[in-house]
Amino acid sequence: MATETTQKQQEFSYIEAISQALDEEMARDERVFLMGEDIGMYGGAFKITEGFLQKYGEWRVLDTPLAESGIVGAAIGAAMMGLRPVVEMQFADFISCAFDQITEVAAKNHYRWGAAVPMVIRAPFGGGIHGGPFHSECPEGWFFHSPGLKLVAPSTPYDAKGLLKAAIRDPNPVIYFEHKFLYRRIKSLLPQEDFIVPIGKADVKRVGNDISVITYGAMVHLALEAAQTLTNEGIDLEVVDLRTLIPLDKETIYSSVRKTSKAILLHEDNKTGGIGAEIAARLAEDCFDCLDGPVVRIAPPDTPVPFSTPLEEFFLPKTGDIITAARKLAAY
Amino acid sequence: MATETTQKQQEFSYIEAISQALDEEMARDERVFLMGEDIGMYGGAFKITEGFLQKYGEWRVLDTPLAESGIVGAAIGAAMMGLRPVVEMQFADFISCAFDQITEVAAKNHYRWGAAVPMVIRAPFGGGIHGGPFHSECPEGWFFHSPGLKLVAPSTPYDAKGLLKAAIRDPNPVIYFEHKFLYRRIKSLLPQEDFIVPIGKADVKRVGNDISVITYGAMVHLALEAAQTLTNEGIDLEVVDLRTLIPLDKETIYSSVRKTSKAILLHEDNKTGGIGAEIAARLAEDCFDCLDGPVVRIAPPDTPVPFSTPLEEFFLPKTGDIITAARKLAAY
Amino acid sequence: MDVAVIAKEIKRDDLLQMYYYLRLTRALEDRITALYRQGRIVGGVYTSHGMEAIAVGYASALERDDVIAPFHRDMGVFLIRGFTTGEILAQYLGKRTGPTKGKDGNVHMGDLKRGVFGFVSHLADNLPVAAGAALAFKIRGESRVVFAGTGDGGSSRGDFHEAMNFAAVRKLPVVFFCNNNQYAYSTPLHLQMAIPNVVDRAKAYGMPGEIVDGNDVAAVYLAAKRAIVRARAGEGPTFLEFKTMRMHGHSEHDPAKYVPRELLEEWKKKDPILKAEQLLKQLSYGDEPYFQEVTERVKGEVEAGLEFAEQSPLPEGPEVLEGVFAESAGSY
Amino acid sequence: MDVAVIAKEIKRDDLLQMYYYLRLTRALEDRITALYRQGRIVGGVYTSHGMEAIAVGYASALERDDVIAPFHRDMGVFLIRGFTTGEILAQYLGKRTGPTKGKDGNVHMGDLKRGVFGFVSHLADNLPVAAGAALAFKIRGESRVVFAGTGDGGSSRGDFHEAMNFAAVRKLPVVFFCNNNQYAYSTPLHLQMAIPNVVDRAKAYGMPGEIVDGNDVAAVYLAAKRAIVRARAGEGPTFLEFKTMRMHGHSEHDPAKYVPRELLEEWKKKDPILKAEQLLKQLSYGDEPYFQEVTERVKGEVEAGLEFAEQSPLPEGPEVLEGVFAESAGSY
Ligand SMILES: Cc1ncc(C[n+]2csc(CCOP(=O)(O)OP(=O)(O)O)c2C)c(N)n1
Ligand SMILES: Cc1ncc(C[n+]2csc(CCOP(=O)(O)OP(=O)(O)O)c2C)c(N)n1
Ligand SMILES: [Mg+2]
Ligand SMILES: [Mg+2]
Repeated sequence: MATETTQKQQEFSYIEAISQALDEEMARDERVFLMGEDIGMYGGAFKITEGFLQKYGEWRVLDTPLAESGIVGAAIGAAMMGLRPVVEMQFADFISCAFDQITEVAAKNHYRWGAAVPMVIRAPFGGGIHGGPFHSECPEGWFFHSPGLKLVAPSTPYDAKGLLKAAIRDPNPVIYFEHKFLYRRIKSLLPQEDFIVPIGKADVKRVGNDISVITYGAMVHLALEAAQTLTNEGIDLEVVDLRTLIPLDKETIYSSVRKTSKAILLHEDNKTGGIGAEIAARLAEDCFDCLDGPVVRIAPPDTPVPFSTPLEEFFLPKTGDIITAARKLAAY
Repeated sequence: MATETTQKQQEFSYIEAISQALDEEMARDERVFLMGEDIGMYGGAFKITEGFLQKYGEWRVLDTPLAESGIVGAAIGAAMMGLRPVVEMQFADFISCAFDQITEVAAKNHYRWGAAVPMVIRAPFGGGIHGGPFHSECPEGWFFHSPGLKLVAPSTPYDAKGLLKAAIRDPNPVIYFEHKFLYRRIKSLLPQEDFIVPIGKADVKRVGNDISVITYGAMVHLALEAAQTLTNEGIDLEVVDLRTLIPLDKETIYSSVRKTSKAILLHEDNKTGGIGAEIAARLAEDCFDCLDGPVVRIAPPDTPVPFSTPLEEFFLPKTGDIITAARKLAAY
Repeated sequence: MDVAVIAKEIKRDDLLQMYYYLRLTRALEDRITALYRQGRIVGGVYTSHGMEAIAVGYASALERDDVIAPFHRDMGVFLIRGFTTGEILAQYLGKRTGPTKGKDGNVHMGDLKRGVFGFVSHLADNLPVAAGAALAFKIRGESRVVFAGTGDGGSSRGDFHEAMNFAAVRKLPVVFFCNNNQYAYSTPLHLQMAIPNVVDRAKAYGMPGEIVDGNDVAAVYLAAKRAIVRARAGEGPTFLEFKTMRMHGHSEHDPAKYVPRELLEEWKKKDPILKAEQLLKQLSYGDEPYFQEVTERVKGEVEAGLEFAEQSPLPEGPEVLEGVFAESAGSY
Repeated sequence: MDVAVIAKEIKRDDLLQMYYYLRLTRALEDRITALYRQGRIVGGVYTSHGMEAIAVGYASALERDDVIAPFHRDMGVFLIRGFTTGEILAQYLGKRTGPTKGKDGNVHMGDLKRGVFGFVSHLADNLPVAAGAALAFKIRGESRVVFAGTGDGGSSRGDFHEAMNFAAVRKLPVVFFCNNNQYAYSTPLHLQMAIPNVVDRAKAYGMPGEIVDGNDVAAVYLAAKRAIVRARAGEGPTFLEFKTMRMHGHSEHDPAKYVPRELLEEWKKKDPILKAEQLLKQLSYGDEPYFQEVTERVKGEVEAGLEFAEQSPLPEGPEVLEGVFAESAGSY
């Protein structure tokens, strides 16, 4: 009974991991501060910063006007002067309003005139919550194309905490894609001591020999589920969790595919122009000889995220899709 | 002498082709009108609409305030009511300011609630003109990811004219990427009668047997140059000009690669997240068996477009890059 | 409002009809809230509870061929424009018979035939779009008007600025309004702006502005009429600030503990339905039995609508793929 | 301006130094223009010809640890902040010794150590960034101030609105200015805004505003001082409209035929250097021989700078790849 309690105390949800990372980084480094809509008094639309205003005061937890471009721009300015802003998008979808500041100012300042922009944008993304076309987007594909940005997308509480800390400590602009669907759905033990998950390192979430499923975010859990089912059929999936989308961890990806010779690229982002395309291209370029079959992409169709339940279910990748694709590929 | 004059009269530059398309469509259809910065009195930064204000009046050629988001938004509204707006970005780079309107409103309105948005955004893009990081961008990669948009990028006066007409007549939002470097550098004969180049159709600009170079925009001419040089070595390039980036003409691409078994994807857009990635992925997926070698991408490195001449020269793909890659691939 | 003025300026039938729509809005939204609490609604619910007079007032002041870009608390608009309670409830249940066929949810309904633009979550995005619709009317020489709204929160966004400015420069026939309900989600006015009234923003555009009691349907109607007359006369846009109070949480999941109880008490006394009944009594247009009768009638309409909605089919998965691109575009 | 006031409020040495910087700016930019006409400049050239008093006046009013986000006609800022004529000309020649090492061109120079933000072409983008720098000062309790500019054209952009509003809400120590030079490229004021003065926009934010003779360096200096004192005292932002006239084309390739000759004639009489000389004479701080001496002196500095720039190396191709990401971030 006593040990159970102790263990329970160390088990945290994905959303708690994010709160902890923010709290610990703010306590550790007084340059870290937060900006966003409704993050102060209200504690954020998802309650990630509940209690932060009371703890850190209104100049480190800023409730802002409804103006994403202005907020991100202000974060850039504060970052250049030496602070470490963390901006919350209420939903990742609204990042489109700040697109210009992110791609033209934040991404290019260091390259153009040597000004580092150490800031983080937290973007709660992804579907499965009946959010419809404006509250379910996976906008990461918009940002592959802007050199100077780093993009991360954790799938577990451990990675969520470690990557957010790493992002806050990074001297570059980092977009942190946190998957809303995972917030309260997964839990895991977190170390008590300070730790980071380095940006740019993928993680093999399941070792396997037959097919590499390369994925990130909520889809990691689908891949693990599919792997479970497929063991009975003797198909052994390796699940590579990218964790960082830019810069890509080519080594981990290539060494997995060199071993398995087969790759499934799985994401919740629209198929065309998703990170799956980039990885397929790199495999076809750098790892062509190690491929023993087509590179299969599993991703939603090229449509906005629909609202109604049967539509969203059809839209989102399913465990069954992975199983079917893996069977076909195994037989190739 | 007489025939020469007649011929000369029918030869037009890329930029003239664009002007003609606008002029003819405005004359043909009174719903067509133009909006943009300095397009009226001044005739546009590149003088594409010189004389249009006098000809069509200030309500069909609108000099707007400096506000890309507002202008694109207004075009969306006018388009929904039944007009056919054509918006000029002064440089494609500034389209980042209108990103939200394009991706969230224009792209999604028809899917969400059935409202067609028949509009065109003209985006003068690309480098080679010493424009630096803010006047040389290839932003097409930002838009692959927004279902509901069509993207076209002509490489010749013929395609420039025909695609712009097709874009204006299309019931959907179309981003028309016109390459600034080509404006006054290439000429060709144009038919006197009305014609369009259909959206969604690639064009084989040179038939060849050994390697497919799949490209668009200014790079088409580089590929043709390289092909010329390589004939002497017995390497026969096929040059596929995509013309339309979304929706992709898979048939033409696949049938070329089925023939040659080898593909080079060439673009001026940054390598990561460029359309080359998407095509490589589709080849690896749908055409895996027909590939006899790695899919090679030739594209600038993942940096902003640098300003100084030696830097920009290093940055941009060169004929030599294609030749080197083709030799290697031919020997594979 | 002076009762004598109202008696003179507004027809009896019009007032009675507005009362009916106030009641219908209230009944419909209360029903939706109840369904939400029962877990029967797909997605979130944002209501106009306590603010019904705004949409009912301005939509009643418009002619049938005028166009509306409603804000997200403008349920009355849909009812007045002929969206049936059945259609609307079908939308909230994600049914195929809703105006978006399940593609989008809740108040994101639109229909060009009925002159209502689908709401875009990204606040203020539809303001430039509204200006563009007005531009179409101006270009075509039609005497139609556009009515477009934002909240106090949305007025902080750049698109608000760009839309207002463009409309003023071109003297477009558009009326902009702001429902100033004291909060943007949890954010009070003083954290959003350093001005006492949102209407102060009109001066920055050379646009006349007016403060209106947003809980008084007659006042809203008459102010809207004045602005509409002005717009129709070619004198350009007007900005109306409707003072009101959000009486529920931001959405129905939000208990809104951040709103002082006293403020709610105070505003409860100014309930728009109460106010309308007082007015009707003063004018002897209506009495308690009449109010009772209307209340019963609308209840019936809501229940009939619910029956329709519940019996309606859900969309089927593959419908996801329909409608990304338009096949044709109409004129409206 | 009243000479007695100036004598009292501005030190003799400060005025003489401002005169020197006016002359240096003029000489430097005239040289750049001449080089441009000889085809020796890489890229376009935008000058402050006839508007030099703005940058010289406000930059002289700031303390060394204040920060500037200059507009694109603020050459004086760089000179006052210690950018040598050699560095600046190296920038214009695309040399490695320019502040951006050839990565960016012309006036797009910046250096955090010298408290100058690199200009972003996308007009108004640096306004939220400036607000953010001021936020950093406020958070850290420093008494530093930010000065940030736009043109009449840039004031139409949404980022202008979001920056001004945010700065006002949080009473940030930032001074915003607009160089109202009557045109945005070819677009006259009446097509940009429906207000007589850009300063009318300040009221929308609850921000004090002032109209200043932008060609009178003493007036600019004193107005800037007042706003700076206010900002330093924690009273929040001010908006300054500097009335002036663009005396050259938008950039040096633009003959600006759209500007009425008479307007230019009229403003020529108000040339800021002429005005400054009149003032210095009235105050008996300077006479013709002195002016001649300064003119000669700055000419020498420009020529020395040109020699440095011409002897400087161009960057080498592979330097393209450097600097996309920062290795560390400093505090400024
Ligand atoms: C651009 C954008 N950012 C954030 C949001 C999330 N959001 C939805 S409603 C809302 C508050 C809106 O306040 P207001 O404009 O005052 O309208 P109200 O709900 O009070 O009527 C917020 C922050 C959004 N919809 N759009
Ligand atoms: C967002 C954006 N759109 C378009 C341009 C192209 N452009 C460069 S300067 C300019 C006019 C600027 O006018 P103004 O702000 O008045 O400044 P001025 O040049 O007159 O000093 C334009 C349209 C730009 N730089 N940024
Ligand atoms: Mg509100
Ligand atoms: Mg100007």
